[in-house]
Amino acid sequence: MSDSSTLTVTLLLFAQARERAGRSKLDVELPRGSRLSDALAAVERLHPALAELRPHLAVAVDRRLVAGDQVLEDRVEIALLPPVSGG
Amino acid sequence: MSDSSTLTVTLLLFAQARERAGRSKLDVELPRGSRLSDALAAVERLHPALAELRPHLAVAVDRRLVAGDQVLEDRVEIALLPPVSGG
Amino acid sequence: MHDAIDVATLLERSRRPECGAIAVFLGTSRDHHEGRKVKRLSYEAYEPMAAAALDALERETRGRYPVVSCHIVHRLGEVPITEVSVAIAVAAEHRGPAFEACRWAMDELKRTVPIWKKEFYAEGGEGWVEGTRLGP
Amino acid sequence: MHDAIDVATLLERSRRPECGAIAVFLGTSRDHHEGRKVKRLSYEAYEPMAAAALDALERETRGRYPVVSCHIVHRLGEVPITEVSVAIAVAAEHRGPAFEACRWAMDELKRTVPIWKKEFYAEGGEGWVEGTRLGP
Repeated sequence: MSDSSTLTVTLLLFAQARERAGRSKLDVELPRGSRLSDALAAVERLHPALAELRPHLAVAVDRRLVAGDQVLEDRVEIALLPPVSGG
Repeated sequence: MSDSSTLTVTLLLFAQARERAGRSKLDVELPRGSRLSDALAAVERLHPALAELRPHLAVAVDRRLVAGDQVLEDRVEIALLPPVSGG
Repeated sequence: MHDAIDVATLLERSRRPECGAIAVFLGTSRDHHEGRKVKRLSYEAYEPMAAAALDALERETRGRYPVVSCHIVHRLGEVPITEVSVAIAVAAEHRGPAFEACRWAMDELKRTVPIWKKEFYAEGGEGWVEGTRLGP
Repeated sequence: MHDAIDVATLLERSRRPECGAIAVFLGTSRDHHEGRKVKRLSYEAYEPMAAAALDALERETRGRYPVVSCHIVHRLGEVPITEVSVAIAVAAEHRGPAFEACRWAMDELKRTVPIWKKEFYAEGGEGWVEGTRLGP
């Protein structure tokens, strides 16, 4: 549990992002008021190999694709989505 | 069997042609040297209800569509083919 | 050609290691036509000529499009509402040609194969579906 | 989404009295890609988002084209060569819209659904298939 001055978000990593990080999921604790870009910067500090992929990623918050740099709620799920290739 | 001065052709009737004639097949004996148009005229004399359909029919001789008014060989199979609607 | 079409077998025959796409068309007996309720449908063919025309159409489809296989089956006789009257399966490396070839083959079938469809109407009466004159 | 796709059931669900046409697309695992021999293929998804995206795509296809039904299934995990990775079945009164809707849905699926394909090459090595960036 995060105390009142922090929030915790879950990051989900898929495909190349998962392989570069060597994991599919991690929780990150951030100061309250943090934005999406802060969460992405935090995960890149932990897994620098992700940085190169960043320009190609789409990002979903709670399963919805987002474009802007929104302020994060506690407990949201942030997914890093490489270019898709289903079919 | 036709003697040497005549030939016999088989006419096959499909769909509307079959229904108008009330039969699916008939043999017609014609003088040697007769043409396709003679065979069609002969079947229309026997089954006048076919005449109205004539402009809409395609004709196959031995399962091959024909355009011209060819001289008939003995024993060929002439098919009267209304507009098709498979599928 | 008088039995129900075995679509599963048609699809099995279309699965190939070198192909990434199978486009399939199924024509099914529909319960209405031009505003009239149809209670049954029946197909008649000049069978040997229709079989040869379907074979030729399979070959021509393969020649005209970059596809690996094309299988076409048409059912004759009565085809109950919702059942399959015609099935076309085209397998190809890529989906674009598979779709295009499948659609072309179906359009061509309606234009070139000596098969006739008759409808029997719910309110009574029957009629041959208006078709296309075969051209040599 | 991890089992073999049951195409027969998909087709059964697409048969409707008011429909005369079912257009179907099957994507199958292909043994080569851009000149390299592929020995196996595996799909990964953000499963809840992919399931929602496929549902939305079915609805959008029905909204955009005059079709009666659209069913889409995607398989995940390893899909052996020649087996079906994705199936789309579109039923409609007429074949034109069925073909168009089926093709559109497949193009859209490749663009909008969070699924990733990985190839394992016969000569060794592996790679994620180059894809399309999702847009919000």
